[in-house]
Amino acid sequence: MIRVLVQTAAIDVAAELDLHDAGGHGASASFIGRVRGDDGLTELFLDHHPTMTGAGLADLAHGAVDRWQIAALTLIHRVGAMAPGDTIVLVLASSPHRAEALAACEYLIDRLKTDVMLWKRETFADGRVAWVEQRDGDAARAERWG
Amino acid sequence: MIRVLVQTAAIDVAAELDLHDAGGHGASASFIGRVRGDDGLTELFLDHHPTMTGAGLADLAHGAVDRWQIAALTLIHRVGAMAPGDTIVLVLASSPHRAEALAACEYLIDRLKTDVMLWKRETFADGRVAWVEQRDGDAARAERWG
Amino acid sequence: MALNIAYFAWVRERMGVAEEVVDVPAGMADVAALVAWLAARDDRGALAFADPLRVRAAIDGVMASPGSPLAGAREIALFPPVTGG
Amino acid sequence: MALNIAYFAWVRERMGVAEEVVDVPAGMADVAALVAWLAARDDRGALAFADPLRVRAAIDGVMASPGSPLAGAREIALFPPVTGG
Repeated sequence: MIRVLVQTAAIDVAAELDLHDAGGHGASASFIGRVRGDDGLTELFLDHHPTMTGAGLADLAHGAVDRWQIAALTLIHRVGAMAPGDTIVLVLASSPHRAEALAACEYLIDRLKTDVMLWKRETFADGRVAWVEQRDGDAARAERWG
Repeated sequence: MIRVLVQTAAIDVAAELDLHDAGGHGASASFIGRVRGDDGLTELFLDHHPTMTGAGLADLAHGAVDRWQIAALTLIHRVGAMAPGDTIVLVLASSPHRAEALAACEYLIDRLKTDVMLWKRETFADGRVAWVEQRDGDAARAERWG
Repeated sequence: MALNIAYFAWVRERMGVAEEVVDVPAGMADVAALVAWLAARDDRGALAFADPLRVRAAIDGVMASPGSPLAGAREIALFPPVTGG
Repeated sequence: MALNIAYFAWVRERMGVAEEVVDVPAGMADVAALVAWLAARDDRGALAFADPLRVRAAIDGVMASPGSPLAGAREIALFPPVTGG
């Protein structure tokens, strides 16, 4: 089962874990990314493309299922305005084999940073607003997957 | 916060996620390993050493915290008799940085297979009972970490 | 020649609109020409496209390059390098 | 010389006990000598230690090798290679 969502609503991690039916698989790896309140950040806004963002996530999900033996995959990205502590992204990957679940999870989270149509804007307590620049490290991590 | 447990009781994943205080960290990686009912397996029994098993887990946890920037780490291993679908092991690793959380989680689950005093015995529906032999693949995966 | 253009992130903010239909000179060949034309059109375009190297494009949902032809395009998206996930 | 020995996994099953205090000949030097002595002692020892290469040992909670000395040991654990996690 592949479940891919782009949503402005909060991500309900517990409900998604249940839906993923984690209990039925040998190994489940997960990754949760949250908004960090570093440097007085008060809001993170994620801009997205109405069709390309979802299509990009679906491509990544299918790419992971092609590469590894995956029993279930959940990939949910929140967009719009978020506060520190909010979950931005949730990846759940299950497989009969632990190495496959872990690799798929890491692959997806690395690829998300470079391959999906999303743009971050940060607002700080002092009123500063800035769009995030692409980091070289993200591109390098994604390239490891060839 | 480092939380290490060896227990015969069922692992309550939801309660451990809450305790881990996942909401407070930028990135949380997790791994859940469960008993697989392959080939008609009806029981998995894990033998352990009363002091060395826990000490080995604690060493691994502290090793991960030394290597990576970890805000919280949970490492729980169940021992004794388990049924298919039961959670054997839970790893939760949180960090401000996603790569650190993922690496710590993968390191711990790889090391668990080779460095901790645990022995698996499998019982099958046809009455067969067998102690699991060490697999070369596990040792190779653990060695990658040098 | 009428083109539907959508802007994202700081390109959208600098252009002041999320989407617009623009009438470009007939025969405009490719994405690079469109970006140069938008930069020369007015102040908001000059601000958004001051550095064409920082702009990416997609045509009808497929990533494009500066040399991608505009002929037959239904929608052109212009945006900065992605920073998501 | 009295030694406290603990067995685990199939070594425990073959020995039929989880722990025992055994009186070994004075001057027994190392883990390898102990394993050989247990293998020669009786049928259950012969079964458990038929292949010494498949046996691992720990002395007082620290992994040992065949050549590790027994002198001063409080507890010797004997077990197969681990297969856990």
